[in-house]
Formats: sequence, C-alpha cells, structure tokens
Amino acid sequence: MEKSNWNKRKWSDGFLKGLIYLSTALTVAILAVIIGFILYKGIPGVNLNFLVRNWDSRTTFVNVNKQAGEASTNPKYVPSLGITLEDEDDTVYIKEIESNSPVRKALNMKEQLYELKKSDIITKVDSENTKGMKAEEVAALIMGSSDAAIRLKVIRPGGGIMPMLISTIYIIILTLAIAGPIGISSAIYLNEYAKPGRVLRLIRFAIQNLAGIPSIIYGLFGMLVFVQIAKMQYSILAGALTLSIMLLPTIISATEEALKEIPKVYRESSFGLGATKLQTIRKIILPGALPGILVAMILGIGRIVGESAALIWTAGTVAQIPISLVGGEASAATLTTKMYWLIKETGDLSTASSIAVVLLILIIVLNVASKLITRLFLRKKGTN
Amino acid sequence: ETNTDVTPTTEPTAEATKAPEATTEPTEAAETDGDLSGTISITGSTSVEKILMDMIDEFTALNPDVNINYTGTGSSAGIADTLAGSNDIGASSRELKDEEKVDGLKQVIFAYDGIAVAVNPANTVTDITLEDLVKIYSGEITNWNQVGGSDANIVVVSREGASGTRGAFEELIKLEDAGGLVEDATVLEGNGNVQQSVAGNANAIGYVSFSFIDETVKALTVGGVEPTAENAKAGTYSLSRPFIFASMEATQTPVAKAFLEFAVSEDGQGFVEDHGGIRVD
Amino acid sequence: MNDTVKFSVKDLDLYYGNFQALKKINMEIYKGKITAFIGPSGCGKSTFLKTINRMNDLIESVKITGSITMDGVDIYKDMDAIQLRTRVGMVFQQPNPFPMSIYDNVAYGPRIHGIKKKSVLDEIVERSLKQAAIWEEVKDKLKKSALAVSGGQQQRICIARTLAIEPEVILMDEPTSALDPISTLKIEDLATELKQQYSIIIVTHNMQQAGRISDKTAFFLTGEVVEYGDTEQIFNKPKNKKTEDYITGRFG
Amino acid sequence: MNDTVKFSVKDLDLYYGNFQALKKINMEIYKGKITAFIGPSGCGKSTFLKTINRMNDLIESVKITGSITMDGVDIYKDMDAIQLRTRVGMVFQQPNPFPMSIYDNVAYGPRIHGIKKKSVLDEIVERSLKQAAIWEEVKDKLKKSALAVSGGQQQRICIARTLAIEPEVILMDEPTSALDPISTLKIEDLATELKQQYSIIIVTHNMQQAGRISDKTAFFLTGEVVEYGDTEQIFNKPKNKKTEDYITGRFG
Amino acid sequence: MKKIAYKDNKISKRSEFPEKLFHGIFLVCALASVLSVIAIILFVFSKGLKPFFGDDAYSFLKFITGMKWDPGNDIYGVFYMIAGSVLATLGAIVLGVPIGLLTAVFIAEIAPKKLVAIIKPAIELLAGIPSVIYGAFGLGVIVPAINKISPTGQGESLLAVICVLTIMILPTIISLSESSIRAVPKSYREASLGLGASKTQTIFKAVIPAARSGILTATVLGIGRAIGETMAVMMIAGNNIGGLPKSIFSKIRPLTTNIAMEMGYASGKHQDMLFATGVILFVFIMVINITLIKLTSRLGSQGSSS
Amino acid sequence: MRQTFIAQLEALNNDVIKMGSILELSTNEMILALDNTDTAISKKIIDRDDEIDLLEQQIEKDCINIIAKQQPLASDLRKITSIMKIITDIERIADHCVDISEYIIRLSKLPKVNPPKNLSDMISAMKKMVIGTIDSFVEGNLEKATKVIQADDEVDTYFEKITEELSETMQKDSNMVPQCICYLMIIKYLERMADHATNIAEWITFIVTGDLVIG
Amino acid sequence: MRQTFIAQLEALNNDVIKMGSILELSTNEMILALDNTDTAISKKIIDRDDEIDLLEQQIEKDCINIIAKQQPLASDLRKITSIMKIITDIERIADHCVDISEYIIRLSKLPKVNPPKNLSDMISAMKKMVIGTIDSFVEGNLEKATKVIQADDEVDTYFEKITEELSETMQKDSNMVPQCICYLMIIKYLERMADHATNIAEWITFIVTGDLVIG
Ligand SMILES: Nc1ncnc2c1ncn2[C@@H]1O[C@H](COP(=O)(O)OP(=O)(O)OP(=O)(O)O)[C@@H](O)[C@H]1O
Ligand SMILES: Nc1ncnc2c1ncn2[C@@H]1O[C@H](COP(=O)(O)OP(=O)(O)OP(=O)(O)O)[C@@H](O)[C@H]1O
Ligand SMILES: [Mg+2]
Ligand SMILES: [Mg+2]
Ligand SMILES: O=P([O-])([O-])[O-]
Repeated sequence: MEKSNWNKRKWSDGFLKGLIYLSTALTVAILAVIIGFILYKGIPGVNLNFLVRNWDSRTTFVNVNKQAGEASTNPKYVPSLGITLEDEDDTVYIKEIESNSPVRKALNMKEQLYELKKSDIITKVDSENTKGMKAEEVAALIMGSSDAAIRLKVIRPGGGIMPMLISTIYIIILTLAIAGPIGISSAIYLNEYAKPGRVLRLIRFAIQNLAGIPSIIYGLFGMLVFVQIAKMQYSILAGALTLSIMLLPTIISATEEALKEIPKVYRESSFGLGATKLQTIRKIILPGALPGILVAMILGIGRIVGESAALIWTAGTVAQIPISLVGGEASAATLTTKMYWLIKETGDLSTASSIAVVLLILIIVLNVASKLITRLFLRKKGTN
Repeated sequence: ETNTDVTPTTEPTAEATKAPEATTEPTEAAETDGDLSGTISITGSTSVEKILMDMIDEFTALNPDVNINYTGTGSSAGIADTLAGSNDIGASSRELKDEEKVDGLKQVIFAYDGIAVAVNPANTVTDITLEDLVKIYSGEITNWNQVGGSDANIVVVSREGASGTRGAFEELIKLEDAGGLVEDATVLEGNGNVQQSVAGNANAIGYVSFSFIDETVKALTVGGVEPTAENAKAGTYSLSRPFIFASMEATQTPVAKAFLEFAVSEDGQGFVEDHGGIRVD
Repeated sequence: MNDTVKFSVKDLDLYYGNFQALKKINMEIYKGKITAFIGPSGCGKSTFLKTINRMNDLIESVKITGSITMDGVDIYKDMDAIQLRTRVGMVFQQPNPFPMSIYDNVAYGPRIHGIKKKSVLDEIVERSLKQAAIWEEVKDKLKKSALAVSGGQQQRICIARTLAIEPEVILMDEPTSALDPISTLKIEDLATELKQQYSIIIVTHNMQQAGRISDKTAFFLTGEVVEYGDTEQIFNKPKNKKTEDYITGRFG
Repeated sequence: MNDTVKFSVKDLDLYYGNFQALKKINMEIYKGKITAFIGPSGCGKSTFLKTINRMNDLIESVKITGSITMDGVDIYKDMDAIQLRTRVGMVFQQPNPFPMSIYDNVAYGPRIHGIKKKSVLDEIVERSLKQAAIWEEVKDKLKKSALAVSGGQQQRICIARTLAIEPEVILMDEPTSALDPISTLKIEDLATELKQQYSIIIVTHNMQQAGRISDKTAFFLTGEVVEYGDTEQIFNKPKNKKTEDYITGRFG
Repeated sequence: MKKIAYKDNKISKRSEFPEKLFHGIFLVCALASVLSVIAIILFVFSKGLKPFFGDDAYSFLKFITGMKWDPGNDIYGVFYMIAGSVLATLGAIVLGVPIGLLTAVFIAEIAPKKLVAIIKPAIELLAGIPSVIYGAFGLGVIVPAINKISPTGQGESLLAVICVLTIMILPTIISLSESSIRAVPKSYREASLGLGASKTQTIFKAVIPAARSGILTATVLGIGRAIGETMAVMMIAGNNIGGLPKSIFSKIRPLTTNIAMEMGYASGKHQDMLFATGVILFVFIMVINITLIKLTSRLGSQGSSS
Repeated sequence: MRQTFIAQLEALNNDVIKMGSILELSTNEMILALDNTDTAISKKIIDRDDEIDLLEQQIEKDCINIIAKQQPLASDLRKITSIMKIITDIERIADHCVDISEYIIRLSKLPKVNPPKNLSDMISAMKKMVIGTIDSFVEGNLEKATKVIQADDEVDTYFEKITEELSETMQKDSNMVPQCICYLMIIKYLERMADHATNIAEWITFIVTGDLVIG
Repeated sequence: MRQTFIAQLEALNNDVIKMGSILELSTNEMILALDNTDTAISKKIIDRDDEIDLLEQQIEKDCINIIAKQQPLASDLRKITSIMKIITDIERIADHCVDISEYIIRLSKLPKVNPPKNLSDMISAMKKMVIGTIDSFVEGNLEKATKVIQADDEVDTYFEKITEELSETMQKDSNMVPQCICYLMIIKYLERMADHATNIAEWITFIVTGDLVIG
C-alpha cells in the first residue's frame, strides 16, 4: 500500500509505544516511591526489640533474694544481684545479668516467677525512687540495703509489636477456620452440585454482592451485630466473624476457579469408572484443586492482614495478646489497625512505617508462597 | 542498648518509661490492693489514653491479677457503652451531656485538660484572642493578616463530629453562637492527625490536648495567657475541660471501684501531671 | 459370528429440556462386535452413547423415555447407575488421564471399588496396561505422571484405566479425534484386538475409521437412526439415500 | 501449466535456540499452484510455513541461515517483514476471527493499511467475502459477531480477511483440522478455486487432503524435505522409501 | 484371567446417605453467603433507615440533598459527600484506567520476560499493600506535595484523594487487564500480524478490543474499590463538614470517610445516620455490582455464538 | 457437496462415454468394411485403436487418482471400480474390431466368397449389444443392461450356426478354406465382442444395484 | 504400522495366488486332456470353473472393501487396482481352459485325427507364460513379467503356423474340417490365454514400477 500511509503508521506506532512506556514508567515510579517512602521512614524503627517486645511498657514489683557476691571495681555492678546497671535520661536500667543471678528468680506480688531481663528499668528500690539517679547511685542503694530480700519496681519497656503480630495470627487462624470450610463447601456446592436455576442465581448474586460491599459496611455490620447485639464486645471473634463473611466471596471464587480448572472430563471419567459423586470429589476434584484452595487461603490471609476498616470497630485497637474469644480480654489490634490507630492518634508516621515494613515483608512472603504453590502444582501437573 | 533506642519518640510508652514521681508507699498499696482480681473494661475518649495507660500499668503492677482493657472509641461511644452496660468504665474528655446523665450513672472527674490552640512553628502569630478564635473557626476571619500574621489563608483544622475535644472546644469558644464551624474546615480524626496536619502546614490552625504540644507545633497564648496546667487550673486559661470516668453504680465491680479510687489517688494523679494534664484537687 | 444381543434399545426418546436430541431409537447392539456411530455434528451420537452408560443422568434437564436393556435387564429401571458404569466403561475424545501417576490412574477404578491390596492392584494394573498394548512403553515409568507421555499413549492409558474395572462394554467417543494419524492407527488396532473380549461402541467423525474397524455401523441424522447394518453394506451399498449422500460426501 | 517460480528457498536452516528445526531446505515454490506440506507431527511443516512470511521473527530464540527469495527478492534481507506479510497472507489451524463483527474482521486489514473510506471498505469486504465463497451466507449479518457463525464459516471469513489485503500468496496451516468433514470439503473447494489467482501453500496432516487439492507436495521428516514433487507422483509413485512408508501408513 | 470380586453388591449398597448428607452440608454452606447478604441488608438498612421514620423523623429528602453534616446541630446532609465520592472515583478511573491498561500492555506484550519477572510481583505487591499504608503515603508524600501547589494552602483535597485512589486501583486494573490481555488467544495476534499489522497496531486494534470485557470488568471493579475505600481516603480528604467541592483542590468528605470517622464516637441518632450513610454507599455499590453482572453477562454472550 | 470430486467423476464418466462412442464408430465402420471387404476403412479402424488405448490408459490413471485422492465410497466407488473394468472390455471390443479388420484385409487378398448367411444377423445382434451397453452406461439403465446380457445367447447361437455353415462350406469346397478360416476367426471375434459387451453390462448392473455378478 | 490393513493386503495376495494355482492346475489338466482327448478330465476342468469364479468375486469384493475402508495409496493402491484387473484375466484364462475343454469333448465325439504339429509347442509356450505370470506375481518379479510379455509373440507365431497347417489339412481332406475347426478354436483360445497372461504381466509391471503399460 501507499508510502504516505506507511509513514503515518510508523509515526502513530511510535506515539502509542511512547505512551505505553510512559505509563509503565509512572506505575513503576509510584511503586518505587511508595516502597521507598515506607522503607525510608520505617526501616530505622525495625529491629529485634520492635518485633519481640510488648507494645506498652509494663510495670511490676518484684522481690529478689540477694546472693553472696564478690565486690567488684565496677561501681555499676551489683554483686548481690549479679547485674550491671547503666543510666540514661534520668532512668537506670539493667545492662547485664549474670547467668546465676537471683533476678532470674525474681517473684512478683503474687509470688509468681517474673524473671528480670536486660533493659528492664528499675524505678524504685524498696521504697526509694530512683528517678534522676545515676547507675552507681542505684547500685550503691541496692548494696546498701541489708535485708536478705529486696523489692524492686521494674518497668519493662514496650515499643514492640509482638501483641499485634500474635493477634493478627489469631485472627487469621480464626477467620480461616470459619470461612475456609464454609467457603470451600460453598464452592463445591456451586461447582459440583448446583443446578442452574433460581437458587444458584440467588447464591451467585449474593456472593457477587458480598464481594462488592466495602469493608466499612462490614465494619458497621460487625459492630452492630457481633459487638453490640451478640454482646461479644470488641473481640477477635467478632472481628473474625466479620472478616469471615467478608472473605467468603474471595475464598469461594478462588476455590471455584481451582475447581473449574479440573477438566470436566476428569469427572466424567471418574463417573465412567463407577465412582460416586463424593468419591469423585474426594479423590479427583479436591486433590486437583488443593493448590488453588491453598492459594485462596493465602489470598484470604493477605486480605486479613491488610484489613482495617472492618476490624477497628469489631476487634478494637488494644495492643494486647487476646486470651479469650469474646469479651474484654479478647479485644485486639492487628498490625494494620494498630498502624492506623498510630497515625490517627499520634501522627507517628515513623513507627507506622515500621509496622508497614513488617506488613510489606509479610505480604511479600504470602505472594511468594502462593507463587511457589502454583509453580509446584504446575510442575506436578506438567511433564515430569 | 538503651531504652531510647527501642521506644520511638512520640509513643505513649516513651512517657511511660519515665518513673512516676509518686511518693506513696507502693508496698502498702500493694499489700492492701494486691488481692484484687478481675477484669475492667474501659472504653471511650482517646484524649485520656496516655494518662490512662500509665494508670493502668501502675494499677496492674500493683494488682497483678487485675486485667484492664482500654479501647479508644471516643467519648460519646464510651459513655454510650457505659449506659448500655457493655463496659465497666466509660472515659470522656468532655462534660456529660444532659441526656447522658441518667440515674445511677456515677461520674468521677479525674483530671482537667487544657486544649491548646496549635499553629505551625513557622507562624509568626503567637497570641490569639478568644473572639478571633471564634471568628476563625466560624469562617469570619480567613486570613492570618487579620490576626497579625502574614498574608496567607488560614487553614482551619477541626476534629470529627463526635470528638469530645471538639465538643469541649466548641462549647468553650461558644462557636455555636457564631454560626458553627466553617464548612470548609479540615476535619481530622484524632489529636495526632491534627497535630501532624498543623505541623505540616504553615498556615494551619488546630486544637489539641495539651499533651500533644511538642516541638513540631506551637501553642498560641489565648488572650495573652500561656497554655499551662497552672493557668488552666487557676482558670486564667479559658480552654480547659474535665476528664471523666463514668460508670454505673449498680453494676460496679470492686476492681472497677478500686481503679476509680486509684485514679484520684496521689499515685494516679501523678500520671495526670506527667502528660500535661491538670490534677483534680 | 456370534450374534448375541448385548443391548436392546426400544423406542428411545431423549430430550434436553424441550429439545429432542434422540428420536425413537430402536437398535440391537451385539456382543463381541464393534459398533460404530457416524453422522454429522450434533446429530446425537454422543448423546446416545452417553445414554448407554447413563452418563446423561448427570445432566439435570435430560428426560428419557423408551428402554435400553443390557443382557435383558433394563438399565434405567433395574440397574444402579454406578453399577452399570462399572460394567460399561467409557473412553473420551480427549485423552484425559488424571493428573496422577500412570499406576494410580489405572488403579483408580479398582480402588474406587474397594480394592486396597497392593499385590492385587499391581496385577490389575499390569494386566490392563498389557491389554491396552501400552505396557511395554510405560512399564518403567509407572510412577511417573500419566500426563508426561504422548497423546496417543495417554489415550491407551485411559483405555487401560477403563479395562481395569473389567467392563463388559467399552464406549468410545471419538477416541482418536485428538490424535495424530499414527496414534490413531494404534488405537484402531487396539480396538480390533479388544473386541475379542469386549463389546465396543465407538462414535467417530471419521467415516473411513468406522469402515476400517467396525462390524456394524449406525448412521445418525438429527437424532434419528437413518440406517443401521453391517458396516460393509453401509459403506458399499447403503439402502438409504441420506446415508449414501452422507457417505459419499454429498451431504449439506 | 505456468511454472513461474514464486519462492526460491536455498539451504535454509532454522534453529530454535540449539534445536535445529529445519535442515538445509532447498525448494522452489510455484506461482498459481497449491503446494502441500505433509509429514508427521513436529517435522517442521509449520516452522517452514512461518518462515515464509517471517512469522518466526516474533520468536526470540529463532536463528535462520540460508535464503528465501520471493520473485527474486530476498525476503529476509531486502524486504520489510510487515510489507512481506501483506503480500503473503496466512490462514491458521483454528478459525480465529477477531471478536468483532464480520464486516470489521474483513475490513481489519485494509484499515490497518490506512483505508478509511467507507465505500472503498464496503467494496473490499464484499469482494473478499465473495471470493471466499461466504458472501451469500453472511451478507445479511455483516454487523453480527464473526464468532456467531459456524466453524467452517468462520474459517472462510478468515480467508476473506486474508484476501482483503490482496496478498499474492496464501499460507494455510492445517486450515481444516478443526472443521467437520463437510466444512473441510468447502474449504478445499475454495482453495482449488483460489489458486487461479493466488499461490497457495498448505500444511496438512490429512494426506488425502494434500492429494485432493495440491499440485505439488513436499514430504517433511525431522526438519528435512525428503521428497518434493508433483502430488500425483508423490501419492502414486513416491521415489523415496520413507515417503512411500509414510504415505502407505507404514511409518512409526 | 482371574476375575476380581468387586462387582458384588457392595456398590449399590454403598449407602446413599453420605452422598445426601454432604450434598446438604455443601448447600447449607453455599446459603451462608445469601444469609450474610440478607443479614447485612437487614441490619444496616433497618438501622440506617430508622431516623427517617417515627416521631422525630428526619426528612430523607433533606438527608439526601443536604450540603452539610453537623451532627452536633442535628444537620445530616450527604449530597456533598456523594458528589465527593463520585468525583473522586471518576477522577481515579479517568487517570487509573489508561495508565493501568497501558502498563498492562507493557507487561503482557512488550516487556522481556526478565523485566516482567520484576515488575509483575512488584505490582502484585502494590495490590497487597494495606490501604492504611496508602493513607500514610498520601499523608506523608502526596498531601505535602499538593500543599505546595494548592491555592487553598492545603494538601488535603479531592486531588489528593484522586491520586491515592488512582494508585490504589492501579494494581486491580493492571493485573485484571493484563490477564485478560494474556487470555487473548495467540491466534488473534498471529492473524493480525499475518495481515501486515505492526505490533503496536496489533495491540491496539486486535488485542485490546478482544480483551475489552476483561478491561471493563477491571474498570468496574476499580470503581467499586475506589468508591468503597475508607481508611486511606480518610487521612487525606480533608473531610469538610459541608459544601460541594469547587475545584480539584477542594476538600471532600467521601461517604465512607463519614462513616469511619464518626463511627466510634457516635451514638443514638447520630449513629443511625452513619448507618444511613452506609445505606447510600450500599446502594451505590449494588448499582455498580448489578452493572458489572449485566456487563459481564452481555459481553460473555457476545463473545460466544448467537 | 464435494464440487471437485463430483466434477472429476463427471469428467471420468464423459471419458468413458467418449471411449464408447469411438467404439461405436469403429463397430459401425467395421460392419461396413466387412460388408464390402473394404481395406481402407479397415486400416482406418486399425489406426484408430491407439486413440482408444490412450483413452483407456488415461481413464485408468484417473480412476486410480480419484481413488487415491477422493476416497470414493458406496456408489461412487462402485462406479469407479466398474469403470476400470468396463474400459478394459471396451478396449478389448475395440481390439477385436481391429482383429476383424485385419481379417478383412486378409480376406480382401483372397478370392471373394459369399459371406456366411447368418453373418449379418450375428453382426447386428452384436452391434445391438455393444450399443446397448454404451446406452445403458450413459443412462445408468438397468433394463437395457439386462437385455444386453440376455442377447448374448443369441450371438452364441449365431456363432454355432455360422461355424456349422462354414464347416459345411469348407467340406464342400476346399478352395474356400482360407476365406472360411477368416470368417471363422471373424465370428469368433464377434462372439468375443458380445461376451465383452455382456461383461460391461454386468458391471453396469453392479454400479446400479451394487450386486456383484461375475461370470 | 497399520496391522489390520497389512493383514488384509496379505490375505488378498494369498487369494490371488490361490486363484493362480487353481488356474495352473486347470491349465496342466487341460494340456493332459488335450493330449489324450480325455473327456473325464475336461469335465473336471469345466466343473472347477465355479471355484475360480467365486474366488474372483470374493477378491473383487475384498478389493473394493479395502479401497473403501483403508484408503490405500501408492504401491498399495497400485497393487489392489492391479489385482482387480489381474483376477479378470485369470478368470478369463480359466474360462478359456473351460472353452478348450468343451472343444476337447467335441473332438472326442469326432473321428480321431492327429493334432496339429506345432500344437504341443504352442501349448508349452502358453503354459510357460501362464506359469510365468503367476510366478512373477508371487515374487513381484519384474524380469519374469517382462519375459512373459516377450513370449506372447512366440505364441502368436505358433498360432499363425498352426492356422496355416490346419488350413492345409482342411483343404487336403475335407473330412477333417470339423476336427480342424475344433483345433482352430482351441488354438485361438490358447492365443487368447497368452494374451491374458500378457495383460497380467503388464499389471505386475505396473505394481512394481508404477508405470501404466496398457496395450
Ligand atoms: N447438555 C446439553 N443440553 C442441551 N442440548 C444438548 C446437550 N448436549 C448436547 N445437546 C444437543 O443435542 C444434540 C446432539 O448432541 P450430541 O453431542 O449428541 O451430538 P454429536 O452427534 O455427538 O455431535 P458431535 O459430532 O459434534 O460430537 C445437539 O444439537 C446438541 O446441541
Ligand atoms: N517456538 C519454538 N521453540 C522451540 N522449539 C519449537 C518451537 N516451535 C516448534 N518447535 C519445535 O520445532 C519442531 C518443528 O515444529 P513444527 O511446529 O514446525 O512442527 P509441525 O510439523 O508443524 O508439527 P505439527 O504437525 O504437530 O503442527 C518441533 O520439534 C517443535 O517441538
Ligand atoms: Mg459428540
Ligand atoms: Mg504445525
Ligand atoms: O477522643 P476525644 O477525647 O476527643 O473524645
């Protein structure tokens, strides 16, 4: 065809190609900025303590039995307790603990073992406030007491996300335990049993709607029904139930995808070999769909981890490790809700970003896990 | 490793690491209260959180068998929970409204809080009169040069509709009479957001609890009066309000009662001061 | 030849909802022979085939009247569908081994029917694969995925899987249409081999294939059996004009 | 017959990475004839076909040596691939109309090449559909989706789509393997019709098809052209033992 | 040949009971979704519609057309929020769909495998990031940036919301578009190239049209995500208590934010009004969902025969 | 519809008909030549044989080609296989025309004698058969084919009669032996021609009915 | 490998060979009968013809079936089409054996005369040809087939010679005319048998080389 067309084509090709590259560059840039922002703000705050410590500091009174210890030249060393002290910003904390130190056998007010740890801050020795003292002074104070036992008021510093990590895991387990079986069963019903008709349409319509409802509405609903009407209070169960409903469509549709992947001929073959429906489901369909189901679960975990709006008003924002399913002691913040809370209440973007870093890592792990499962599955299925 | 490493700067726990100055004998307190056990659930105001968390920490240290949960849901919700019986104590950062004062509801004022008018440190304005403040929040004054600042639009930052702080603030400056909050005001959830927002915007004005004033924001003097606890307590600083614990007398547990007592005790009050609050006397 | 009737189909009508896919089918299918169904696309071949082992039961909208008897027993009234399907095996168009090892594929049927003993299973698997003329090719990789072999081999594994439940009849729905010519011939030879022991019914689009391997041929058109008779007669001297037209490519 | 050489292939080698898929192909393909490529699966038929319109350019790992000239011009050295492809149209195994209307499908090529005038397009569409012997069947539903017609019709629409760019050569890669016998015959007749105007190269698995419609046949085996000659000779009296074995089904 | 005895009555005796039982269990589970939707509608609507009935009923008209939200003074108007939500969503779609689609094109059609191996997981990561993080990002980066250019002197604005929402819907748009582009049969590409089209022409004239149903679904899902987004938006929208947005730099108060912001604090009628806002949001989402269902079924039927 | 195939069949059919009409021509001319012991016509007949041979070869090839390429079945296959047989018979009949022509030339070199009495009747019977076969092929007419088959007996009877007559003639007049031998051979060929016509008719029956009647 | 097809081709081949061996038997017996003017043997030959006819019909059917079902190509197709032709010729040769046998019976009823001098030579030449064709078919031996084709001339020469001899005999002794006519017919049949053998040899050439030599 003609030459002029030819040039016009080349020009418009180039333009469109340019747009494509531009868009991609933009997307990648955005991603880089977001990740960069999070890492820049968050990385400095991430360390072992951040991961393993409690969120809040915890004050405890302990009784410690002194031991016979040799005096030392180090004025910060307390031989009778086998610890070395250090001071900073008006506070004195334990810097080192000997292996046989009696503080390892410290007892709290209830005569329970409360082992002191490094970094624990000593704010009172017997009835003496240590505020403003130097380490040497406190050491002297302790050594000055002639009683066999000594009472210390100890503050274990917080600033860690341990409770949220654990709460998040609890909520994941609970939610999947509720939504998993229901979702998988639903998918099996829809894909294997349901006959076209009103019931199926209704169910599909319901699922599609569930999928579209914004999490804030789930939050409203969960707060109203589980927290208030069912009197669960802010609790992991209320949160998990809310999330379960929210996750149903995800799990159902991902499982259904996996089930659909199983060719119809497998079912026919199985029936053709005289298998019953249940046998076919158990022996052919579920094993075949297992990786897909696992991926569905991982997707679910991803959403649980990332969810905030539906959890804030159902599971609360308390940084504690829940010890029951309902009631006050079951209230718990996940990493994400805590992060939100942190920004809103304190404007502390740095710590929030540190949590975000942890979340990012978690999400990367989940993504990689789902990839691996899929690949493993493909390899199993493919030529080998 | 030191504790400052592990505790980021503006976090409640950072405050908590400072040893309380209380001089009461913990030993006695422990011995008298140590046999307490049970759970207390507290919901409500978020403004009281910092004070409350320290009180809880101390109280539970003294009473290891006591478990206290606090969830910051906002004053109104906290009182509503109390009325509905779904918590033990409701925390409020404002006076109870008339409709909330039902029979059997017992309120304990455990602190007063000043509300600081915060602007960006870069702002040249240092003082504001109550009248100007009302005009700014009602939208009558829109430029900083009307109150002695540079020629720049004022960015008005307020709190969400149900905030106790906002309720108290609007009440104290009688915003209602001036026509209510200007429509265009930025509304943010939580003191922290307000603080952040003001810190990030040279032309913003907001209000936060005293405890949120730090180097990132500057508190204006109101009618020439410094926003200090002393001034607030003395009544010369006009923007202050009570912090209240509300509970239903009939269903009150012994632990809850003990906690309420602790809150107004010397020990408890120590934390009030720690966080820029004003002790009740 | 041995002309025992295996299936006797009487006045069979089949509807998918309101659409009548089979119209008054009357046919006797004989033991130890290969019966081929030919006809243009959509004429009801597969439908009829599936009716024989009640695979259509799985489709909700299907309505069947008339009767099919196997060895004199009404398969719809007096026989359990699952039992029927163990007596009437089926091989499909696409080779469709399950995504398991070759061994597990062949052992699937026996296991379904409760056989657990390894030695018995081993024996069944070997016998079936031998019967399906694939033993030599796969005996060293029984534990490998059945999907890792060629299409033609897969199809023979599927046949072995069917043989493992010791059916009396094997239904094949275009078993070679997805295969290359060489694999096709292997399957054809296998079918000819197997008819000694099994009655075989095969649906095929490939007229020559029907001609090559079948003893009897039925020509279907829009749900009806237009002509049914000895394959030789159908291919050389069809009685019906429509059959002739179809066979000589003058159709449509 | 008119024996003008259209393509002249010289010492063509093609590698996919390290795997040599075509080995020293030497062949002259004639104008106005149908040339068929036959051979077992994987022997390189499609690869060679795609080499002729440089469709292989799109595959990263492909390496080609030797030369192909069209009307004396080296298609790899002295011709733009896109230009080449407008001169050498291609029809694929699966009918693959775009999910657009029939009209838009046929007008796709002309539009790509810058023709916008409705009247011109109308004319091209009608002419192409007529040439593809499908006009009568679709003229009343040109605005309907091209996917809404039967497979055989889809394939003819695809042929019309190719004709619309007025190619000189049409490559067909197993154009009927997805079609039923009746549609297959229609396409075959169409091909015979079209060779008056176009040179046609067709890959087919179906030996009889090659026999039926082609003038020349090339038999490929593991990347080599074993025998190339007049179709009649290849089918009645192949020179090479391997060709004979393949043709008579004694292969593999 | 040894006949193996598994053709006895064992099969028919294999009782029908487990089959039926499990059928029942599966059905009940499937109905859980229906139940959930009904429950959500029932509770949210009953609470959300309460203020408009009874003695001191609030005028629904006033609610739906209201330009100010001031619970303290018993003023509950949501129209300006609806406008804000719609504008923000629209903006996000207008920006996000083209960018996302073109990026998807890059990934699916142009990028070499190695690059895809980097970009794709990155975009999946983008999809997995909790919305709160986007909020933080918006607050920390976008708001200050807009602050610098905004005539209002403030960064919290419709523009900020659009930016964040655009970023948030990008992964949805990209990955759905990408998979629908990838799902376009290779044969379409071959056909187009075979007709002498260039690669770019092939992409825009053959591949994208063929993938349009997937792209549309992506768009609708993007709309759903944008309109329903809460936490990220809340931090950056400004959340003014009244007034329609006048420019891109105006603050808005999306419906979701209105709920989330006051939910914890509200009680009584105020709380009911938040549920009422939820009802409005719900209706919006329903409309989008039904559009989506209709669209996919129409496009689906268009794709196949008849 | 298989256009190409049907066209090929058509062409094949036409070729056979063409072969038949050439044969008819030769037969007629042969009769003429025999009547007048005309060497010129005889030579023409002999020359024409190549045409028939070529045609046979062509048709033979075409048949094999069609079988190879088109996979004919049922009636098509019957037709093609029958044609392959029919053309052999046509060619053979034509050959016999040539053979007779050669004897005519031989006769022309011998003293003229009266042809056997029944010869013309035999010829016309044979001619009827040949033409009958060609007609029945063209029309696919089973009846005509049957008639041809039945007519064979008539020709055989004439053959016996004429042999008798010739035997008597030779016994009577030994001078006429060479001529009589020629006539003997000619009637043998005529008889064979009728036989071949019968064969063709049988193949036509097969085409139409599908019943193989090989005798 | 197409097992079934190959087996079918094998069977077909065997049937043709079987037909050939029956023909060989008939030919040998016919020679014997002719030598001794043995009516008993002649009758046996005549009876045996049905067997050959049936076999021809069977093979004919099988060929059509194989073509219909197996789509033979190249050498396979050549073989099958050739076999279809070959069996016609074999059947025809067998027919001629019958025809000769009938003349033998006729001869036996006439006064005995000495057979023509060259008859036994002609017979052995013809026999060599018939056996040659069968051998070359069995072996697919192109050389032998070529020899058969060449041998035809020899038979033709004998035919001319014997005709001459018989002509003289009849002219000499008119009483011997009936017997001579019988011999004339017999040698005509022998000549035709040789012709048919030639045909077969030509088809065998086609099978092997793929070159159609129709004459
Ligand atoms: N599940 C079904 N529901 C409704 N109609 C069906 C169903 N299955 C098949 N049909 C219809 O029944 C008719 C016969 O279909 P069937 O599959 O038996 O044809 P077939 O002869 O096997 O065709 P093919 O050669 O294409 O496989 C067709 O018109 C088809 O559309
Ligand atoms: N893109 C590719 N990369 C690597 N190898 C390839 C590629 N395409 C084809 N091949 C290999 O090249 C060889 C020839 O392939 P080709 O597709 O040309 O075969 P074919 O003759 O067309 O076979 P078929 O009849 O199955 O279509 C095969 O071995 C195949 O595996
Ligand atoms: Mg079918
Ligand atoms: Mg190919
Ligand atoms: O959280 P508040 O104290 O503002 O209610």
